[in-house]
Amino acid sequence: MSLVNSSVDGSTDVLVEVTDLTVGFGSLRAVDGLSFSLEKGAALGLVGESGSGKSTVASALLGLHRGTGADVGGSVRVAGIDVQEASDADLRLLRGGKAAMVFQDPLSSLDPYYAIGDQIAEVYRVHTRVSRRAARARAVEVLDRVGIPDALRRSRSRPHEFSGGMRQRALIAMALACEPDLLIADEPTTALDVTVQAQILDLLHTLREETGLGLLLVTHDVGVAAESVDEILVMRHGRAVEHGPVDTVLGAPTEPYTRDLLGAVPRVDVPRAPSEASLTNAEVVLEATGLRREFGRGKRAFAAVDDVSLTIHRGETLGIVGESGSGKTTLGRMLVGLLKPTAGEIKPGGGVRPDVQMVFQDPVSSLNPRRSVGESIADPLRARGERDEGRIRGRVSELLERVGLEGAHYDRYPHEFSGGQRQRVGIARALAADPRVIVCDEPVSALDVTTQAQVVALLGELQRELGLALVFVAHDLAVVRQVSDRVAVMRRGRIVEQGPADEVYDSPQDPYTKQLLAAVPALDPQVAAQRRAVRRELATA
Amino acid sequence: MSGFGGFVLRRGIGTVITLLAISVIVYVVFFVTPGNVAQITCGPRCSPEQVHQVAQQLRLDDPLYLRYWHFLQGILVGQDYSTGTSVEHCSAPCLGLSYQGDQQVTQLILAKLPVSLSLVFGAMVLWLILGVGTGVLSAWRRGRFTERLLTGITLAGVATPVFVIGLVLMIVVCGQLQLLPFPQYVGLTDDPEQWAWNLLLPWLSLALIEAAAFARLTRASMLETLAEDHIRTFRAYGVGERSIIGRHALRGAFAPIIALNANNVGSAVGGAVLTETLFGLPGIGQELVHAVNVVDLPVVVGMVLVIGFFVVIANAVADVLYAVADRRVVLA
Amino acid sequence: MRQPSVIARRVAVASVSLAVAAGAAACGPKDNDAKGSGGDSTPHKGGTLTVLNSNPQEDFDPARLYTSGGGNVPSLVFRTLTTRNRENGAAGAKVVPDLATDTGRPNKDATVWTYTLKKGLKYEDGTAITSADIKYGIERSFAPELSGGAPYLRDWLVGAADYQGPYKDKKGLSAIETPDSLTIVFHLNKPEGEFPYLATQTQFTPVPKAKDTGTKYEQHPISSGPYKVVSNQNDGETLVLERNKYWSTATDAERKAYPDKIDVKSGLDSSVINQRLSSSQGTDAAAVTTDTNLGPAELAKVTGDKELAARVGTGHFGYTNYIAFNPTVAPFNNVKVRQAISYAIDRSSVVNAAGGSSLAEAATTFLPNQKSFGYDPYDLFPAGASGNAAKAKELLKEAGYPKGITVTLTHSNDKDFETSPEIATAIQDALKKAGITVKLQGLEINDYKDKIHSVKTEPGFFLAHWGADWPSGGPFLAPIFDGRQIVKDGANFNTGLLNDKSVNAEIDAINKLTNLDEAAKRWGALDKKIGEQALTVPLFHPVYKRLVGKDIKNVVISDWTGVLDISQVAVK
Amino acid sequence: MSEALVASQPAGTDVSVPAGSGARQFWRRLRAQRAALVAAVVVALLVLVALAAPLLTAIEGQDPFTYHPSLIDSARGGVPTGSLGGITADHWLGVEPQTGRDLFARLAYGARVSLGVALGATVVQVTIGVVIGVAAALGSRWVDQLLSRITDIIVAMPLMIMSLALLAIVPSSFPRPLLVALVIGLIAWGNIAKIVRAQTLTLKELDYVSAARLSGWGTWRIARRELLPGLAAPVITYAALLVPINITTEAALSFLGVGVKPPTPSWGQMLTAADVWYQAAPQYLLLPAGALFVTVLSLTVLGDGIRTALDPRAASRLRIGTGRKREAKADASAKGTTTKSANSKEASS
Repeated sequence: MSLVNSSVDGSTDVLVEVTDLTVGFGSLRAVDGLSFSLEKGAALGLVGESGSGKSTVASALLGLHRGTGADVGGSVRVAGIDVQEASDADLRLLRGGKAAMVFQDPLSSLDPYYAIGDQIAEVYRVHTRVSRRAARARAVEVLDRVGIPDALRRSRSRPHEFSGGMRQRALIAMALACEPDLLIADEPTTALDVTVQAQILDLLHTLREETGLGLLLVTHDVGVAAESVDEILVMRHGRAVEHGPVDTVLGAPTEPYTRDLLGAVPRVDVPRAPSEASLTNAEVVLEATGLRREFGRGKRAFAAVDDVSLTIHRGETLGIVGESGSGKTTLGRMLVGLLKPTAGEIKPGGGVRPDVQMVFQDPVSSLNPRRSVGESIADPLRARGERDEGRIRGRVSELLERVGLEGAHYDRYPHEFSGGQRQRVGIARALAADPRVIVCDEPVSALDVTTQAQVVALLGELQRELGLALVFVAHDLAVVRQVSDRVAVMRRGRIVEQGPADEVYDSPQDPYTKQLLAAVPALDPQVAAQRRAVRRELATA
Repeated sequence: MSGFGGFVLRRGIGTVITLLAISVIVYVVFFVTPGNVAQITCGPRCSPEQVHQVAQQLRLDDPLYLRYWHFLQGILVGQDYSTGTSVEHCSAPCLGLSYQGDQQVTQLILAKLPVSLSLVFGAMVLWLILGVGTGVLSAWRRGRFTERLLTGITLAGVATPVFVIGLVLMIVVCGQLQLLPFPQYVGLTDDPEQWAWNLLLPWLSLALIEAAAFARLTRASMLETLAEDHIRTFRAYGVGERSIIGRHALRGAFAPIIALNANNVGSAVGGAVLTETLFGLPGIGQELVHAVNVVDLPVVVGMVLVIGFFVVIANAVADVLYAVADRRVVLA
Repeated sequence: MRQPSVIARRVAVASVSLAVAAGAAACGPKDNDAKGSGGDSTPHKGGTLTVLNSNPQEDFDPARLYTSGGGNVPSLVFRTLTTRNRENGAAGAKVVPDLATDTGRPNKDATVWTYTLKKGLKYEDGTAITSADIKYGIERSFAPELSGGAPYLRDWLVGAADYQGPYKDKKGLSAIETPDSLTIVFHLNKPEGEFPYLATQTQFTPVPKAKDTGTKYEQHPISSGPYKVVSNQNDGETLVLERNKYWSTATDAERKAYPDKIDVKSGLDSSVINQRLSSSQGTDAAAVTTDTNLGPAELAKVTGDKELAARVGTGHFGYTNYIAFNPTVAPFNNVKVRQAISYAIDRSSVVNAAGGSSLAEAATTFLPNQKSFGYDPYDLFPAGASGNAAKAKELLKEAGYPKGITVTLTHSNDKDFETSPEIATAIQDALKKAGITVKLQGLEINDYKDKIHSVKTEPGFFLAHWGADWPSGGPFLAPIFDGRQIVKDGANFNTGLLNDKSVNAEIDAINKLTNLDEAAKRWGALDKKIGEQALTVPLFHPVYKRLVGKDIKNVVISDWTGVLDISQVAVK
Repeated sequence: MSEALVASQPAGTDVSVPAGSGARQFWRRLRAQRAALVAAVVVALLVLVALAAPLLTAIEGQDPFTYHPSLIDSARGGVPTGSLGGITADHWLGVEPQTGRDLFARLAYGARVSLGVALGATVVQVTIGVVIGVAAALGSRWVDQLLSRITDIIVAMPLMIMSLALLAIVPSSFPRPLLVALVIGLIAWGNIAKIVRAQTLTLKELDYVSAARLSGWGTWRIARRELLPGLAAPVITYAALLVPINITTEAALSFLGVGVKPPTPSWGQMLTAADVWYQAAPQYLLLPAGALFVTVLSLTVLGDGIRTALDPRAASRLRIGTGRKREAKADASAKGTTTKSANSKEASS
């Protein structure tokens, strides 16, 4: 205790001092003996996969575990306040006043019912005795500061009237309102499109440059951390695995886990070994021409997919990449037949029934929680008229084993599996129908990078073995490059660029493709700085 | 604004279809209901000849479709009727004449409606205060004794029929404690103070029954909101618990409360039969039950249509309010 | 008449199957206990009387009202040729002159009745009342638009059967003559010694033709009585009556009319009415009810409270609740079965179900237990208080049912404690001892009435009741037992389908009598004679107990109505 | 009472994708809630009392139909003569005024009718509601329009009035408790249909339903295997609310004179007869009122418990009402999202 006190008295520039922090929820230890410190104006990245305890640390800095029944040990000092010992009132002063937090999902992190300006003003008034009117003025000021155009008018809008990036800017504005010393950003860009993510990261960068904010960035994305921080702390199972300057940790990792983590991160700039299929110009298995799909009626009608034509060959992977709202999921659903096109047609190559199956994004919602996984996988078999239980079980076990699970898992329920395993179950179910084409709709975006790599590897393996054609729909450019022979870039329902993966990635023709590629965070801080410069150019151009 | 115009138009058409369907159902159902209408109207000791005369007078011998057509005609163009000494006109929309009292149904409704509306809207204020208040308290004190007590009390309201609650309240409050007069409807325009004073007990009885649903809904919505991410945001910014509960959590409960409230208000206009009966309030529900008992078809149809109208309108209003409360919703 | 709404449920309202607005006969001695609790019991003029009722006065047209003796509230507005004597007890069962100078002058065989109006009679607007107005009032009651009254005029007046009222038939009824403005003569198609009783009904009230507004007349009927209608809201739900300054005690010996104003508030729940009367707060202190009796629960409470008990008025109306048999339906075609049931009946449990011994008196006669009906206390099938099971079994054995029988009792589902499920279950329980298994068939009230009053659908064994149109055996026995009153294609009340020549002849003979005391004796004897056929099992006669507000004075309860006479009540 | 039954609850529109599944998890989570357990025990006891009514009354030595005129004071309206409403060793809860029938026996037999009618009506409501709701959600636009309109009509019809009319139409030979259950069930299914429709609309957008369609199954099979289990949580929760509402509806119908007929006892009928006796014989009123209260309370608590056990995400939250749907997935366009919210709204009104 006395030690810590002296360090504050000693007017050192320590902003955050965490000593031997443990946080337990019942029998689970989310954080286990973590120590680190952060100086004023510095930036630290907490990097780890899900369950590593990184977000718990962020909450602990603001004492958010108080009153929740969590078991917190060790000490946490932020801006001179002992978070463990502080009174409720002092804690409220800390929260938002000295250290402000930016959350992952900007939509759900704002109250949907109040205007954004009012929400910022409310927070401001908690920490500063000012009139309502002055608080509103301050809200407009910070909104303007984070680059929201026409801030006065927009401050009266509610969160749903903002785009995702705007919302995140608004949250950052809220954080800035009380001029805190520390900004804690918990996965601030995870829910955003890659171009928007780049803008937000740039904003954070600028703010740090201009105000000298300390930054604690919590992220699962090594690339995001590389772009934004000076130091990195890699976490796993609640403990620190490796801690050091960003160059060192990313450039020359000493711990095997860090190496694995980095190895699993897909790189946008590394070409993929081309598959045989793409070389041999195999037969066409699916052909779509002039696809169009509208939603809504009357004035509210809009086309999610507009005049899209594709061909898919046996054994190849077609990557479809685009940001949210680009229509890529709609396109995927039309390809498998879950949605009927408003116009255009889809026909199987060579007149054979296409047998298109799908692997879904969300491993939680894609399996019926009330049925055993075996039953779900057996569905296509039964639907085709197979009645022999023994044969069904045999085939399902075979499929389970094929995707890296155990045949005995037949009777288990989805919740007994991890995310990656569920995705494997989803793949097995798709395979059960003996498809020629599988449309994978963001199959790995909900998974941790290491799991992601394994699932991607599995898909590749299956493709080679079974001669499957894959349509790989994703927003992550790096993953798409990793798996695709050919790539189509979608924007606002249209394909803006289509071609062999290497061509599209290495010499993009369409300005939108260029913009996308420039937005991808780089692992190398130097490259990141270069990209930032390119983005500025593109933005001003 | 064209969106709102379209909404009104669509709802308008929907309302008309619903009401027409309801009137047909009522006609058919009451056509097969036992009870010799002419005999009831004429009196038990009327001779067969007299009964026949009355039946002719009331067009009871016409086939059902003709009677229904006559009813529709009345709505569209009105209808003439004889008082014996003169011919009167019941102007469109005319819902016909009561078999029993020769009163115009429209006038009967106009006479009864203020009572029902007074009862329902007054009770609504009370049940919102009681229900939402209780809900907020129990969301705040969740898991503690206060919450259990409040839950128990509101559920007692649900579990006890109004004819028990109302009677006991009346005997205790008006009879023994003499705090309030025995309820007797006084028109709002005649004497607003007496109006409120007399209706207080009926309001309370009705409100006690409805409050529980609102308490549960409020509590549930608030707890749901409290578990949402944006509450965490405001906690992380040092916003106090009072403001979190009162400003953010409660705000999240508005929309569902509005929906439930509209639903209840709409159906209580005709549904508060027992409250009206017990307290002797001459409202729609009481009149309707009476009309059913004497198979007074025009009155039954008219009243049921009015009630249906209120339910439909209440829901439309709820949709609009809901869209105002939650701007993310579009009217459809 | 109107059916009391289902809602006015808890207490049996004094609605005779027929008479709505008036009640019944009196209890014995003049009850001092019914007097106001204040020291000065002399009634004075002035003040406002409040009437708290459960059923609205939906009909306020004299043509449509079905009353016994002119009704209670209606008789404040409508004077008739004759009226009931406003006195306590048996004296109150007498008919006395009202507008007329006497109770009517019959010709020799009582087929022509002549009345002379008093002089100086005026309506509320000061115009004179003429005999032509009385004739017009009666003619109106024949209009289908204004149906609802008692059937006697149509049955008795010469050539009235097909008459459709003055709106359709401008010629009018030739059976009524008005030789001058004060004289009115009625020509009947058969002798009717009880015509003076009929002349108490509201159809005999004068209606000025110029003021007739047809079906709208009830909103403002022209008063001939001590009060006029100032306001009538919601079809009789709230009525305000104020003094008619053209009425005078000089021409009206019957109505006292003490209060200046009368407020009638109805549509109230019966338990609320009784609670309000017992609390007697504010204007309720000067309140009475003309349609709500004390129920058993309220009686239990009131009897424990001296102050309240002193404010209870007790009366008897000529009324009988009974079981009816249809002798064309097996096994009730066997008189022994009917007798067996008569012996088996446990009247004490039926009385309990009807509210206990204070609210119902066990009945062994069809005629009510009052002198004016010619009451003869016979008990042809003595069942004692709780039934004679042995005798019943014996009779059943004789009838060929040694192992007992199973029968279906039809009743209504109304909560009136008369033909209602409570009474039916009590009978079910009571007959069990005699080996008679009763199945219950409860019908909705309209269905029930349709069924029991149609010769085509009449069940074999059902609950029924009958009330007096006036306190005499005639209207009590004739509709139920006169073979010529069997209606084949309409509402039939001769449920026993009795068409016995000797009975018919005796009815005709009694009707010729104009000496009503003599007639009463013969009605009593006839009742006993019919009783031998066991077509009905009399169950009980109701007793009416009603509370009055604490400031009410001069409570008069006649044997005619059985309830307090509102025209006699004072609040000061 | 009518007020209670018209008090419809708006639709719950959140989609639960319960993490857990299988009966075992359900029981484990249900057992974890003490209040729900106690409520379950109480409900079980009530059902047991109802089922064992003949046995229990035989132990007491009474039946619900026999009159005991000696135990009441006829001159005082038939009030029970003994103390505490005539409680004796023979009559555990006293006797009924006016008849002297045994109150314990009537209460026990009344439980049969009240619970039976309420459960029967609930089964009818749930069956119709689920069929109509699912058909509307899965059918074509026209089917949906038609069924939704019918639902609107049902909701807009005054329940009491239609009950009065329907109960009068059916011949009296039809078993009355069954009839009352049927009538309540046939008239008051509108809200559950709305809830089910909204829930199904959201469920059918879930990936696992799409996956089942890709497997080649038809609509019927998907409805049965994939949708119905997902509807269980909201439907069971709502049904637990409907049961007490239906009990009070039966009481209200008794009050209006069209409920179950004497001598068959039901709590509603007892309440109706007893309310005027509250001053003269309080226990006559308090017994059925207390029984009703305990039933409603325990069913409500149990319903909440079941809900929590079925959907742990809602743990510690009671839900009757509308939940705002979380904004849709990353790829949903802005317009798509608003339309979805509108759907859920539509269903809740």
